[in-house]
Amino acid sequence: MKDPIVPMPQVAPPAVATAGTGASSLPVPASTAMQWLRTMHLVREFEVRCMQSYQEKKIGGFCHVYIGQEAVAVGCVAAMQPQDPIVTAYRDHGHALARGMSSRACMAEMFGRAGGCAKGKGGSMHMFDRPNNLFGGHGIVGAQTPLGAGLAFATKYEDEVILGGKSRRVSLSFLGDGAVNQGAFYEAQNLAGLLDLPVIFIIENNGYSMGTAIHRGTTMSHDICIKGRAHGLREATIDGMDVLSVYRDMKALADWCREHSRPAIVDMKCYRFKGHSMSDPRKYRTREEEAHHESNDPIITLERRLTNAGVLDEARLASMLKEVREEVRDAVAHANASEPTSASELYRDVFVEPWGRYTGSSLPDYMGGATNACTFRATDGKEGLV
Amino acid sequence: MKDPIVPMPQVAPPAVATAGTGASSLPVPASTAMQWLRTMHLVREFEVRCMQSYQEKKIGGFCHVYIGQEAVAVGCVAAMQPQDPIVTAYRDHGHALARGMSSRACMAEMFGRAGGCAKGKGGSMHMFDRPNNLFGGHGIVGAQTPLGAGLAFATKYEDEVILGGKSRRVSLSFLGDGAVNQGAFYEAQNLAGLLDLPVIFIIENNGYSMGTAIHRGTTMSHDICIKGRAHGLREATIDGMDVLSVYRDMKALADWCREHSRPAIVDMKCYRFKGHSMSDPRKYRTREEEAHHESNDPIITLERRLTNAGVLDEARLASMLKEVREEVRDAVAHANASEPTSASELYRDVFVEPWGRYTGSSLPDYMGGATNACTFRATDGKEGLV
Amino acid sequence: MSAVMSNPLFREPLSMAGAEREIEFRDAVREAMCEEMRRDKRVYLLGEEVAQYDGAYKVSKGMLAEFGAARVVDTPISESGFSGMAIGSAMLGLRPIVEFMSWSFSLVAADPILNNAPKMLYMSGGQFGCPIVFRGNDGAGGQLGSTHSWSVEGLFSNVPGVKIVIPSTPADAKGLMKTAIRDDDPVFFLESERLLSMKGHVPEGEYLIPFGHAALRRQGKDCTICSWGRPVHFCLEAAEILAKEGIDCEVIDLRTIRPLDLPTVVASVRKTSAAVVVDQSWSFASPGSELAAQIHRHCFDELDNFVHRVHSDDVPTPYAVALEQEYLPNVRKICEAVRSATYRA
Amino acid sequence: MSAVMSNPLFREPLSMAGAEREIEFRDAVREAMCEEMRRDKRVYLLGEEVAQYDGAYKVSKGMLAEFGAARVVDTPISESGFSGMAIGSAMLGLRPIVEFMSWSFSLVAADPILNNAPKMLYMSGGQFGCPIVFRGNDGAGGQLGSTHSWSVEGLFSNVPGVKIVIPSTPADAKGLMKTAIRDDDPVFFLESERLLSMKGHVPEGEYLIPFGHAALRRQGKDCTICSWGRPVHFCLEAAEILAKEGIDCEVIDLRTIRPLDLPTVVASVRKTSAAVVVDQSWSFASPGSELAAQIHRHCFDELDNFVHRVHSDDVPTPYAVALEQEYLPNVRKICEAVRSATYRA
Ligand SMILES: Cc1ncc(C[n+]2csc(CCOP(=O)(O)OP(=O)(O)O)c2C)c(N)n1
Ligand SMILES: Cc1ncc(C[n+]2csc(CCOP(=O)(O)OP(=O)(O)O)c2C)c(N)n1
Ligand SMILES: [Mg+2]
Ligand SMILES: [Mg+2]
Repeated sequence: MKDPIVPMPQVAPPAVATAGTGASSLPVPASTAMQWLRTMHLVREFEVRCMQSYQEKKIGGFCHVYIGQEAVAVGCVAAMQPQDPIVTAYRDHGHALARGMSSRACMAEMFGRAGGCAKGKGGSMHMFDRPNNLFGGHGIVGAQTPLGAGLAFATKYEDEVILGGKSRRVSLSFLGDGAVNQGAFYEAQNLAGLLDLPVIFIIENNGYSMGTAIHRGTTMSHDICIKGRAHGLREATIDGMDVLSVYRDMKALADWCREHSRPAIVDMKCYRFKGHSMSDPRKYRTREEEAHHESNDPIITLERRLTNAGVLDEARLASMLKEVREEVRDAVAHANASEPTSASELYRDVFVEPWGRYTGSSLPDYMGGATNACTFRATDGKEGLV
Repeated sequence: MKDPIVPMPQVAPPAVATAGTGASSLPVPASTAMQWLRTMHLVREFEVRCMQSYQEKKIGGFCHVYIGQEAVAVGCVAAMQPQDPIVTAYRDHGHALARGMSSRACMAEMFGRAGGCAKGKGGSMHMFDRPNNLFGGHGIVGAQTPLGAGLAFATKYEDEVILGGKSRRVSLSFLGDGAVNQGAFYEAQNLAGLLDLPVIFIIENNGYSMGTAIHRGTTMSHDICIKGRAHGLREATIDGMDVLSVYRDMKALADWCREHSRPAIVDMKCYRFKGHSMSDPRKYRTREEEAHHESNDPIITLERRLTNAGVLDEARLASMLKEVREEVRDAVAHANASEPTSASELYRDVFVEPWGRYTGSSLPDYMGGATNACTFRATDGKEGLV
Repeated sequence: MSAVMSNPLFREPLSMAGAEREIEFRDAVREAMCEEMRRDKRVYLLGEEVAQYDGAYKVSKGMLAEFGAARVVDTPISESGFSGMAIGSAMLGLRPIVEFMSWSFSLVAADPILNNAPKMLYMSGGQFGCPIVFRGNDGAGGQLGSTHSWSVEGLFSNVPGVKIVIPSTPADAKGLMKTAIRDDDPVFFLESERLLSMKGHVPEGEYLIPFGHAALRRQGKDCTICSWGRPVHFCLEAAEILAKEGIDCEVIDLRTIRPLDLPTVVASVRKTSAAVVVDQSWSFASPGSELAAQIHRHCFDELDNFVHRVHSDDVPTPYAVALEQEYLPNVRKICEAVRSATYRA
Repeated sequence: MSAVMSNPLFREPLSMAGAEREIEFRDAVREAMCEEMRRDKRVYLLGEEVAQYDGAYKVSKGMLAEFGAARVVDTPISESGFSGMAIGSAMLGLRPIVEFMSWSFSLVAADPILNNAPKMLYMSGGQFGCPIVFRGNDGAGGQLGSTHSWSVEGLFSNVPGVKIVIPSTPADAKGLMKTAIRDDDPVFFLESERLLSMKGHVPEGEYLIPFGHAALRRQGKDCTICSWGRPVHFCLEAAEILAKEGIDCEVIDLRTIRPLDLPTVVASVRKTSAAVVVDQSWSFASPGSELAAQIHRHCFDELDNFVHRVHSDDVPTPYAVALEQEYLPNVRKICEAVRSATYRA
């Protein structure tokens, strides 16, 4: 995204089918759009290899792939600035890759290897990436929504209280449509509304939580934004199957939230093409319904658009796909080659400092290490004991 | 309430000041309205004596009085049928008395005596009354709202699944305006909406949760019903300072919920005249604000109305007050005379049957009593072991 | 996994039709629920995906078809809400079975399940009981990572007013589940992760297993090993290995943690003079620490060594497969503990 | 209540200005928070009624005036939401102090405080820590009834990744709170119900008390009594009574439950050969059972009797005053336990 971003039109762009031709018909620089296409392909390819690796028992536990929803993570990340914090649920590979985590670190994490982003201790559902401001991957449905409010609280606090300036970052908290029914989400929205927190709750509304169609689990599912309206949040309903829409609408919304330091809710309409996790026979929906949505594949939509705009041709696509496949193959190879997480990691990262910062001892076992030294000590008024 | 109830007019009744005269100006039989007045006085007097007894250290723990909100409990209970279950929060003396708990049992509970409704084990915040279908008194803010949904689930289930008829009871779940911010409330509303539960969530909106004015703790506080609207609930905003309004509007709402087996939310506008609990200096509001609301005392409002209607006069009021004072004085005397809960109660009511129903042993200590008898036994197909 | 079932000392039910039948743990749980739902209309099942999806782990497979949507109720992902709702319905007289897809998700429902269900009877002075069963997958072992691997008995068994059942075999699962459903108090029924697919003899007829009665899984004279749930199988494996080394272990499966069958344990330790407690929850302030303290108390004069304990390591659950295996109580750790407890290390 | 403070063996801080000053426990907690908020802008306080109302128990009195509404933040009654929010802010680098009006209300926040805060560092492979303090009123004693009387250490201490602090004196409260705030890991700071108004010497100067270092409150040779929080005072009272009977007790105040200062306890028990653990949480699977099991383990050869334990009774907390007093650990129960442990019953 080195090219300057062309400002988004405030009106809805023409639908893909009727879009004009030529690079100028695109609402963003061609190279940016091409970058997005590549990332979407990367996520898709990555997830396909995850499914394979899961079958091969290289990946364990629960594994939820993002196929079909690529436009959401890619478009949302593109609409934000790198210093804007992001937190999401367990269906998190797409967000991690879109945010810039290396596919090697991501795949190695899933393989449970030392080279993983969390040294193999987190796994598929818990992708964390500090340099890229990704605050997890969280397995408990809805739990990430108060965390998202907290990230916004912290950026606002840092900007205003510590730096003495104006709040200038916006946090994203992704959640599924099923997570809407967790009480924590309402508490988070209410807090965000009261405390003027710049956070956007993005409901990745793929219509199902596991086997439960949204209307079976959520009241008012035809107007899901009312859940935010009830807390005074700004709202947007966005076509999550079109990365250009996602980018444009999210950018506008994020700009508003940044400007006003206020929260928002997004009903991001999308569809997951695969099952909930690796062991889902998808009996709760018809193959026709799936086919209908698959015909609206966000990757193909973007490809068509770029082709119409004269930016993409068969050769370029082929080379992009080759590159992506190469990258993911390398990620798998790297993951395979990476050392299994060593047993010495078992007791590491439990505490920053097991006995606190003021003893010098650092044993992992609560039974060892303490000496009953003099318990009161004067300090020099700075840090720690003298 | 022996007299047949005159159907409520569907339009708002004329305000008290402009009400006509004569018993026919009342929307309910005069004896009913007089009964309500008596109950409201009973609650008021009861609470005054609670405050005294608390000062005298006869009552311990937390004690939250209902003064100012009497019209809510009395009007709501009147609008319901005796078999309609009710559950509420910790500010529960009013609901208990309105529902028919004897003032003796209620006061003795607060004194922690054997004669209390829960043998002194529950205390002020936990008033339970099985014969009167009062399912508590609950201390954890918001926790009673899923319970209320559950009561409705159970009545509907009993009526439909077990008895094979039509759902015919409506449950009431009272909560404070502060409880609106607990996630459990949203989960309860969503469940009620999805499962068609006949439950009415009555927000006793007295404007404060402890020292927090509603707008400081709750978004959209000018339109609190939106919290229910977000879950497809029917809604009503009711003047909780006028028992006739409460009765009329609640009756209409309950009838609708009963008819349709659907949930509703009520913004019941009221005011608590005293502090949150016994130790509240009420610095968070002005004496002017309090005076303003006190001038709208629900008891005086009803008295004025009854006087205008020619139903009440000084003598009758005096004799009613005397009777009420006598009843509460008797309740206090009874509570004082009641045995302190005996130590033998400590281990009672922990379990219905500590070792389960299939051993015969019933020791309170998990260390005793078990014998390692034959562990599998055939049964006769009815109950228990043979 | 079949060590228990093939063990000659495993107590078979009294002669009963179909005793030879082998079914999975999940089928045993389902059979118990179905039998009870047939005999008592007040019993119903609710939870996430229990109806149309047949249960995330297929425990409730087919139950919607048999009992209909009024009695097999799908819920949204609202553990706090639907737990509280079920408790309210139990107060009014229904007998709900609440499925937590995993007990790891019960933390969001900690208030209703710990503050309401176990205290209602007491707070109401005996007026309102709470006949309810909460059940679901418990413990680690499936590489589910830190948030999805709780052994909640480590937390919840501190609380009076609940009964806690942790069966280790399909047969026990059925008999204990039936007892749980008929019990008038709240019961937490913990189905150990990785056991659901275990097969075993389960009698077809109706039987109930009382709470607070341990099962003797193996007789021995040198050391008493106490456990419950999945680790019982590791204990039996370890006992076989140790037998070859000349250490003869008695293995006791407690089956319920509350109530706890101390008399059986104490009688055994008085005989063996050595004890090892194997508990897959974290060590600190766990059922394992309780049992160790109780054994010390009641066998103070008989013990030749302190009670040894095997737990999951005192760290969050790691994802990586080898780490998780090392983290859990396992055969190696149990063997080491027994050798140390019997001074054969 | 002043038994500790007037006890000659209570270790005074090194010479320090204002050591003679007596302030309340709540003031000591506030002083620690204020000192830390002055030196570090990342530290902020949030919770119900902490700002405009000065705190439900006046612990944060005046802090809004000094630090302003951005750093002393009133919240709605949304424990799960604001705990999670604070955790999120800690991941980003702030250092929140979260007040639970009572720890009894933390059950609705069990998931964020147990599943997020203590595991974030581990799950993220060391990337995101969680420097946060949760604090509030803990335990029974004020006739608050079953739902408002939790000793949450009984539940929460099972979980790795948190530090648990339970001070018994104002001086400890200050020093430990400062350590807690500077700690880079999540700390649960439990202020025992009924102690907030207790007065004691609290040095004015800055000092920190390290975690995992018990305080010897009384020296003795016949029996070691271990406790923490409010019951420490009952232990000291009991020790005086027992001294008159010729039983000389050593009283150890653990101060932190995690980490647990076992070496101090073990050294003492090796000397006295008798031990009583006094813990106001319920007995089953409690810190008390852990400590008892550990003492048995480490002092197996030295103990003359099993470790005796005094807890709150294994029932929900009753409201009635006499019942609640009987329910709690109290002087009578402690005396009985010591007499039994030392064979003088
Ligand atoms: C509190 C909690 N309850 C249940 C689960 C099990 N669970 C994991 S994902 C899921 C469905 C969530 O659906 P949704 O929020 O729509 O996200 P999607 O899978 O569609 O991305 C469930 C029930 C959980 N992880 N946490
Ligand atoms: C979960 C929980 N958090 C905090 C409290 C402490 N508390 C008791 S009452 C109360 C205020 C509730 O206000 P509201 O719901 O408006 O009811 P009101 O007192 O006005 O009747 C608070 C914060 C509690 N009991 N439970
Ligand atoms: Mg979904
Ligand atoms: Mg209120």
